Amino acid sequence: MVKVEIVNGSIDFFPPDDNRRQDGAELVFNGRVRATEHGENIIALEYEQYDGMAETELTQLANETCKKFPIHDLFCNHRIGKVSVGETSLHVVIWSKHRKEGLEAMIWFISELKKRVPIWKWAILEDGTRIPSECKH
Amino acid sequence: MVKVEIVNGSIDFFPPDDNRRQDGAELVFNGRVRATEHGENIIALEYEQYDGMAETELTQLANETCKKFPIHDLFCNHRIGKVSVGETSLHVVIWSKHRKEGLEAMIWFISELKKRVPIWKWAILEDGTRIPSECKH
Amino acid sequence: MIQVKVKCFSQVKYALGTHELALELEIGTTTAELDKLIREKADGKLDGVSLRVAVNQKYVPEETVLDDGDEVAFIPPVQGG
Amino acid sequence: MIQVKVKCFSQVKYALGTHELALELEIGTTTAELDKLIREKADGKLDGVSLRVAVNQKYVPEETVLDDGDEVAFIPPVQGG
Repeated sequence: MVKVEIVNGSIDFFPPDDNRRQDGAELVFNGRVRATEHGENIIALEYEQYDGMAETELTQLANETCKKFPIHDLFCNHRIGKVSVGETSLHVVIWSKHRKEGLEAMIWFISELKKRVPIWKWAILEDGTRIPSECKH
Repeated sequence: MVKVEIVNGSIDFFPPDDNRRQDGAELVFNGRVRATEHGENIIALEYEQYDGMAETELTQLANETCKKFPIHDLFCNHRIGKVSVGETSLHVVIWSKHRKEGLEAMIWFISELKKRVPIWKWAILEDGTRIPSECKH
Repeated sequence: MIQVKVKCFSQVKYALGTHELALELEIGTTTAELDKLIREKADGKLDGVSLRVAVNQKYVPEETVLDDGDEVAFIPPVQGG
Repeated sequence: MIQVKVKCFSQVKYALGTHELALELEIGTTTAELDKLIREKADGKLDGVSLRVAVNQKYVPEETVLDDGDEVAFIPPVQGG
């Protein structure tokens, strides 16, 4: 099953779950804002999305990931708007029978997300300046 | 930094942390007990350790992982004793600058753990029988 | 003539100084032609920036003929995550 | 003669029916010889099971000479995680 949400404001993490009977692997990834963006100190990132298309693309990607890898569930929250240094901008949870497919799915999902989901970062510098963050992966 | 613990009883998960400034990736793996072990229905696993050696090997492995991969922290709890279906037997958290090294470190750490840390599983079957679980990875 | 709406994000928004443009184009105009027009408007600020095209919120091939009422976006390298 | 303690886990414990053996061995006995002895005691139940050796809680090469007071374990494939 897939749950995808793009949220403006802080993310509620998907809770652990002790009631699953065939999921031997729970994998959680939290992408967090670092204090440095391309060598410059920042106080926050501001994420901009293409309203509508971002969530559509993200949902489609999550469904593709579940088809490509034998995983049971993929949950993903992506934050939009201002995200302070240290906070989580991307939260992904994958449940699978074994860890191997979960890890492979996680690697592929995030890497594809960074190629096609129309979300961008603006760096908020210490002096308050707001500039588009150049794309370097 | 490395934190390693082998615990008899339920695991306290390492908490999320919004105060890190250079950790862009937080990766969490929970290994959970599945209801089927080599085709047989079980109600729980009972983990047995080589007292002393298991924690020594696990700590050494965690330190090796931090040397081999450019990660910042590796925290690991492994549960011993009876672990019911659905519950977490292995909890690993890795903090790193980027996701790539965190994912690689996670894959290597768990794979090595399953080769050298002297911990074994006994399957507790539905009729209460307790047998050593054969090793198949 | 057709009317199209161009949504601007990130570097495109920054270069053009607006988040949306309403344009009147000749019938048969393609996304490739509109791309060229947008780059001209940006006055060099989008040189070297690769832009993918979305029409009505879906990625489309570079040479797509536009229809009246289309919503077009020139998508600079995305940066989610 | 030397005294050694053999710790038994998992399949070894199951095969021998005990978690610990106290053995008296000749001076110069190696872990490989003790491995053979343990397998004989298991009466076929450890045939085909690969066993690594730990002496005093550290993995050691197969042919290690034992000392008086050593704690030895024949470690069947581990199953943590």
